[in-house]
Amino acid sequence: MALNDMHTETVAGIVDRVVTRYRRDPTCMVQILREVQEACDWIPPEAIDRMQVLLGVPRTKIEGVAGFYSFFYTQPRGKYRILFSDNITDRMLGNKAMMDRLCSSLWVERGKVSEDSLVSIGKTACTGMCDQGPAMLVNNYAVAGLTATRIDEIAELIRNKVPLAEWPAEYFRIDDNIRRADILLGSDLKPGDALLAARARAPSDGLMASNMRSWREGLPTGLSGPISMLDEIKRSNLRGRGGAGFTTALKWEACRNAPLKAGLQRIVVCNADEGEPGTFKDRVLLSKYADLVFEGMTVAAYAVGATRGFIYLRGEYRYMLDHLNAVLAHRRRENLLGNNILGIPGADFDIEIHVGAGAYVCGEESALIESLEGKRGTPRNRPPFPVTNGYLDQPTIVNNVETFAAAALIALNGGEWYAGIGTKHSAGTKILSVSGDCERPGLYEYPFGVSIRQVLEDCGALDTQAVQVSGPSGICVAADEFDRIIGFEDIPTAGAFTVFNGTRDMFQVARNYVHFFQHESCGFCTPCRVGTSLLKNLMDKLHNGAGSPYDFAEIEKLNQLLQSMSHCGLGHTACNPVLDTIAKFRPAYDKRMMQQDFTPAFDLDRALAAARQMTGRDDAAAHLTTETGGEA
Amino acid sequence: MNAPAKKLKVATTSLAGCFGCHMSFLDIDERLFTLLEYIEFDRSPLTDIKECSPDCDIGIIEGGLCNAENVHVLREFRKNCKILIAIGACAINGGLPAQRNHLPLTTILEEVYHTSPGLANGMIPNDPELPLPLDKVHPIHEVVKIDYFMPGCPPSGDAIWKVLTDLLAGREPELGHGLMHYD
Amino acid sequence: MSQTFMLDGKAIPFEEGQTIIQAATKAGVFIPHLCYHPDFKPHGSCKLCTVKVNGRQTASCTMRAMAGMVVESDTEEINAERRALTQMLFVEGNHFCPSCEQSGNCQLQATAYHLGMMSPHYDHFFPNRPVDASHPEVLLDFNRCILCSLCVRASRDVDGKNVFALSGRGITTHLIVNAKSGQLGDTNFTLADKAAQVCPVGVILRKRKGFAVPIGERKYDHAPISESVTTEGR
Amino acid sequence: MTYNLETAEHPEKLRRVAIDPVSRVEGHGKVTILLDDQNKVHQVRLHIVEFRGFEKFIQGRPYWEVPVMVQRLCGICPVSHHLAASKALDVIVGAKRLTPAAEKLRRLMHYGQMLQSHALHFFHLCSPDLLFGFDSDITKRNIVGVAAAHPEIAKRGVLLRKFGQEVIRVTAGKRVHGTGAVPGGMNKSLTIAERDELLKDIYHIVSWSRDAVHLIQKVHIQDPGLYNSFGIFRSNFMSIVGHNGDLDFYHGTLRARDDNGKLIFDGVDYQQYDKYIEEEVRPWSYMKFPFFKSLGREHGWYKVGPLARVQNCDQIATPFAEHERKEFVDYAGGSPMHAPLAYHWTRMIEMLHAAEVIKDLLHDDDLLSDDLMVEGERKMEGIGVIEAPRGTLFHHYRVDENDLITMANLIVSTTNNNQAMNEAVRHVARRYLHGREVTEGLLNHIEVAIRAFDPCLSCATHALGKMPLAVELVDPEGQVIHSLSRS
Repeated sequence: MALNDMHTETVAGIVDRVVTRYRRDPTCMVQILREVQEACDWIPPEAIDRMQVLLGVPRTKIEGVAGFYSFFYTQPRGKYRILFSDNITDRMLGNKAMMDRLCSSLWVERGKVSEDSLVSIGKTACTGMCDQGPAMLVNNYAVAGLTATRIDEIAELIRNKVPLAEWPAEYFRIDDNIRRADILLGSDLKPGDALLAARARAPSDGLMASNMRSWREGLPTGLSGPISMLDEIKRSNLRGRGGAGFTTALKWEACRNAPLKAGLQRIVVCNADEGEPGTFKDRVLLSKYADLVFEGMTVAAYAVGATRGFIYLRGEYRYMLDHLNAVLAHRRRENLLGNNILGIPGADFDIEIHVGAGAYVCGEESALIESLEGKRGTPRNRPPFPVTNGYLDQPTIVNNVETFAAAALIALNGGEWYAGIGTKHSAGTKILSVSGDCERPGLYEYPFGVSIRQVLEDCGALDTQAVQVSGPSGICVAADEFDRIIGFEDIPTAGAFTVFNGTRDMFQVARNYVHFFQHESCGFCTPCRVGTSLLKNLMDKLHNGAGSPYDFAEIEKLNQLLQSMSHCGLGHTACNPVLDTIAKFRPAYDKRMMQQDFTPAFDLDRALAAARQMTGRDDAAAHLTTETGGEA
Repeated sequence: MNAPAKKLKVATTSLAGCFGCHMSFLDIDERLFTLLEYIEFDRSPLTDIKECSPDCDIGIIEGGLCNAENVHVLREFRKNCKILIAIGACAINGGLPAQRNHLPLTTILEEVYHTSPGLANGMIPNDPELPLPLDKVHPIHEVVKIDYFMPGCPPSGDAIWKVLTDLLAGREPELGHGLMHYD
Repeated sequence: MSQTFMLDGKAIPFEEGQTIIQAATKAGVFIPHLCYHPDFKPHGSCKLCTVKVNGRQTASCTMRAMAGMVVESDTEEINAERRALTQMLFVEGNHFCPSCEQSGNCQLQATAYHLGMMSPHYDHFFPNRPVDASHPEVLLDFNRCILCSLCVRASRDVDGKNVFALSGRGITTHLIVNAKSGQLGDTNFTLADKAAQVCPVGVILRKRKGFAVPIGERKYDHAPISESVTTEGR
Repeated sequence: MTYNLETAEHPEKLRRVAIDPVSRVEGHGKVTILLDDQNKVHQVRLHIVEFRGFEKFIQGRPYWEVPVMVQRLCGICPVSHHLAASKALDVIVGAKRLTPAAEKLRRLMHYGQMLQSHALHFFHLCSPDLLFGFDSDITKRNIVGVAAAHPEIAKRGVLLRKFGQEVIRVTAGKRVHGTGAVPGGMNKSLTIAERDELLKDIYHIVSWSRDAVHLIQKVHIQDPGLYNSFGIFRSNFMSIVGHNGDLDFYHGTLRARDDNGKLIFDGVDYQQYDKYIEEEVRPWSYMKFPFFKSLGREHGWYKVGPLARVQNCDQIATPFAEHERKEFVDYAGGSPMHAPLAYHWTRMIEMLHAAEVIKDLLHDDDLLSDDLMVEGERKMEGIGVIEAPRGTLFHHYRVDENDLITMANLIVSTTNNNQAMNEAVRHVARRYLHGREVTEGLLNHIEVAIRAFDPCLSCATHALGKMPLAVELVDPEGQVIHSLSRS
């Protein structure tokens, strides 16, 4: 019996179980929906009925949230829900052939549910397996390194309705591919050491102060443990690793100094919503160095006086959830989490994991916080900023996985040590997620200041035409710029490093990224919601050979508008790939501009097809030429 | 405006429109006679010239594109007119006929020619004398480049007068409050 | 004593905590807007009210006024971008003004007039959005929804009903109704609700009253929307 | 009445000549003529080539939108559709009887339209043919040419139309596609200023209308050979007549006569129209062919419009127009006049009547009253009929309990004249083209015949086309592509 035609009672039973586990807390909406779907294969109306009652929220709120995240289904999607990663790297590795193969062997149309409502096959944004694509998600569990054989095996398993749990384990094996390790990927930190080091930096009265007395009572800098920890972070010149590069110490201090209303607490959030296509270093940090990351979070909590922590884990990394929970459990047993951590009075801190559900925009910190609160992931209006009014209006720091890992090492070895690594403006190391046209894709950790050329050499990239650094929202670097360096003073990055050799069409790269942004736009603000769709249509028009200088001008106008009017970074950067490729690979566009004069975006003759078919006519008058020519 | 050496040639047509914009054109009333000192009509429902002369200065197009013939006429105008003006809601966003756009054409034809009540004999019209319908009704700017737009359903005679006199005087046409209307 | 900031070269007084648009409106200066409404918490989604503050674009409905800030609003550059946003809203939905009963009272239309929008410019999306006529007193015509969420806020914050919400994402974002059937007729919505009064376009309509007001006496027939500030300001 | 020349026996051998588009008429139509090598005419058809699909997409829309939406089928007589729909919806909202103010305001609006539409048709569209001759210089054969040759006539035409348009504007808020009428009444009355503005000009309008009648009367009488026979055919005719048989454009009961003027039916409540009128489908035009059930397809077809109305009523309630009606009836000599060109004469008589009615209404203070709306017991179905400038217009709607339209059917004026126009066109073709070298001037004769009926092809193309098309398919070379037979 397929779960998706279970009786209401059973559905209600599932909902009861899940909702109770989450303390009937509506802020856990995303988690509740995820678990209900994992049990029911979709989110049936009866489930929403039940949640409405148990959570005491209007069904519009539940439906609004369910409708926002692309991994939630309010329509049956089959018992096996397959999503092929559609990053440009997956394309280059032939994901389309794989998808077509699976579709045809399972007799299912892409994007639709099979007639026996057993399986649905679709596409999704980059799943963070770029170094081992093509990849897919089966019921949100990652399967990488797809081959024709593997596809056929999977088709067989599905046909025989073999439960996912019984699929061969190696299907789900994900490689770390660490190619160059430095302080982070080379670290062998013993859990707790960083905290002990932090503690050792201060006399005990200060330790007490960190959480037992509010900061407003004031403590002279340098006296207390937390403050000396903050000082170390300051000395380290650590800057955020999520891409924006905000100075970590400033953020932490602002949060620590934020007035705290009675009954509220400070919050530490680890942003593991690694959604930028081409990035996958957080995946490895969490699967291999979870303790390092958690320890960094705990250090941060200690420094800012936070008592509650979250990891926002992107839905694509759902497969890591059990492992991460196990690590957390172990740290609790070791008193590295919980109350009076390591016996430090008042050092209370624990971490929960929230799993996302397919929404790139939730990588934006205020959208992430909305999602943590169980809402649609739309970026907030700012000010106020999260450091003063974040999670449930409490002072909140949101930092990248890599930032926390670095913080742990800073706690251990001190700020001076860290500041000594890298360049003057960019302290420390940066982990690059290298993928695309190279022999050795994977993780490369370098001290800041490494040149593009160096990285290309190390990863075995030949005849490189361009590198997309930091993903679609980053910058596209052409061959004549390969001596530029990775660093906040030149090319800042969240870590994506996608290599394109001379055979690649940079127009198609940009088009793929534009499709990505159109799919991920949250729809909140007009310019991004409509503009990304218009941009997509224009890129497709060029692709279809109907492009003329007119459309080119239109693209540039849209880019301008998106940058100036959009609500958040997604809209601001949505046109970067187009602007860059236009500036640096103009011929790729000129090639597409097949029309001299304005040409319709749609095929006029095809617009008559329905009427032709209905009338059985095929005479000359039953056709329309695309006057100015151009392939369809 | 002072009378020009050579009168401007103006062609007008109604594609998938109701002729309301042409009626509104006539609503410039007596000013029509003044206008005739500056322009002469070429192809237009008001004359018996059935094809655009190649040297038209201004083409005024009412109505959107709902069938193949509309597309041919629109292209004829674009080819023969220096300036093309879209007049009225239908030319600008499809107007009333475009309200069929959310329905698939096949469904409409099926309903009308096979399942609709009071039909003696069900068959889909297929005479070559009849232009085939497009699957959607399109505003004309989606198919050819349009130089100016006169919104309104129809734009008032005063609005049309304003735009035409602006053009004749070499000004960028502008409609202020009271003249600017989408209904 | 209240402080001031400069708006298009004019000194605008403001009180602590006022947003730019609030202060401007109070001072009788019109800034185009659709999702902003003086009675509700700013939303900042339509972006029509975008202004340049010290050279950087930002939504004037969410930006707090600060002493000495230099704000540009009524410039050709900004108005051109606002016009483009309006055109986007027109092609995104199905806005057939000629047969729309809100024509003449529609804030989107009036704003487009104000910005001199002669055509929607972009290719139309022509989405398929059926109407909801299930409620005895109210018709919902989603064809005209611009996702300003005023009805959402009114129903939630004033009526305490949560009749409306936004669902979907990106270009598929759409208004939903608080009933399992998805039908307004199955909700506790009434004509007296604040949410029934705030729609700036023609989505939430009182049934059987369309076209009761003659052309010439409709909200924006007498004066352009830019003159509405004087009333809103109070 | 024969279908002679409707369908050629051997189209494959024939040459095709097309008049496309038919100009100086309102809407999209074309005529195709098939000739043999001696230029003998074998087939003539007036095709309606456009469709809109109104009946389909109006389904699912709220009923109160209909009067405003449906008028956009036609920019020349929007008021007819606006009011016919409103009358149908009056029934649905249970407004059995409108307030006097509402009824009179609608009447004013409608007669204003009758005035502007008739003026437009006569002066702007047809006067070139009548004043210059059917095959006169094509470059002069238009309103511009008239303005040059007869500035005073042209100017009056423009001002007459202007006045009618102004009457519409003050009642509907707008000259073209306004909103005045709503189910159950009107949304505005006249201000004193609006009324007085119109009163200033009405007396000129009446006298100019009289002059117009006399102008066409003179033209007609001067050349009886042409005007009494051009495109002539005999047929039944139908219209609404007001109480005690008055000529009435806004409301009344259906009356039909045969070609000798004998009553076929009379006093018929139009809510019953479908019991009396049926529509035939023919394969080669989008436009249906209505006929009286009682007489059948062969003999039941009829004509509508001015020529029908003026000869169908017992009298006209306004003195000048009644006087002109008598003149016309006397000229016809007791039996009904069937000559298509007589449409022009009767059309001007109607214009005069419209002007007189407007004059009387403007002196009625009910126009200033704010008592404009009534409603009663809600119905699910309603039919509205009105005499549009071109003839009888039927609107038929069904509405569900949620107030959404579920069915719409329209029989527009021009459709009623479909067979009549084809008859006239064929007669002209036989008489003037047969065996002669086809020239532009000769082809204009065909158009002159069509124009006489003032066809509103735009109205006529509101439907997706309720009929299948050409049985025999002839390509431009005259080759038969294939043929279908009626099932």
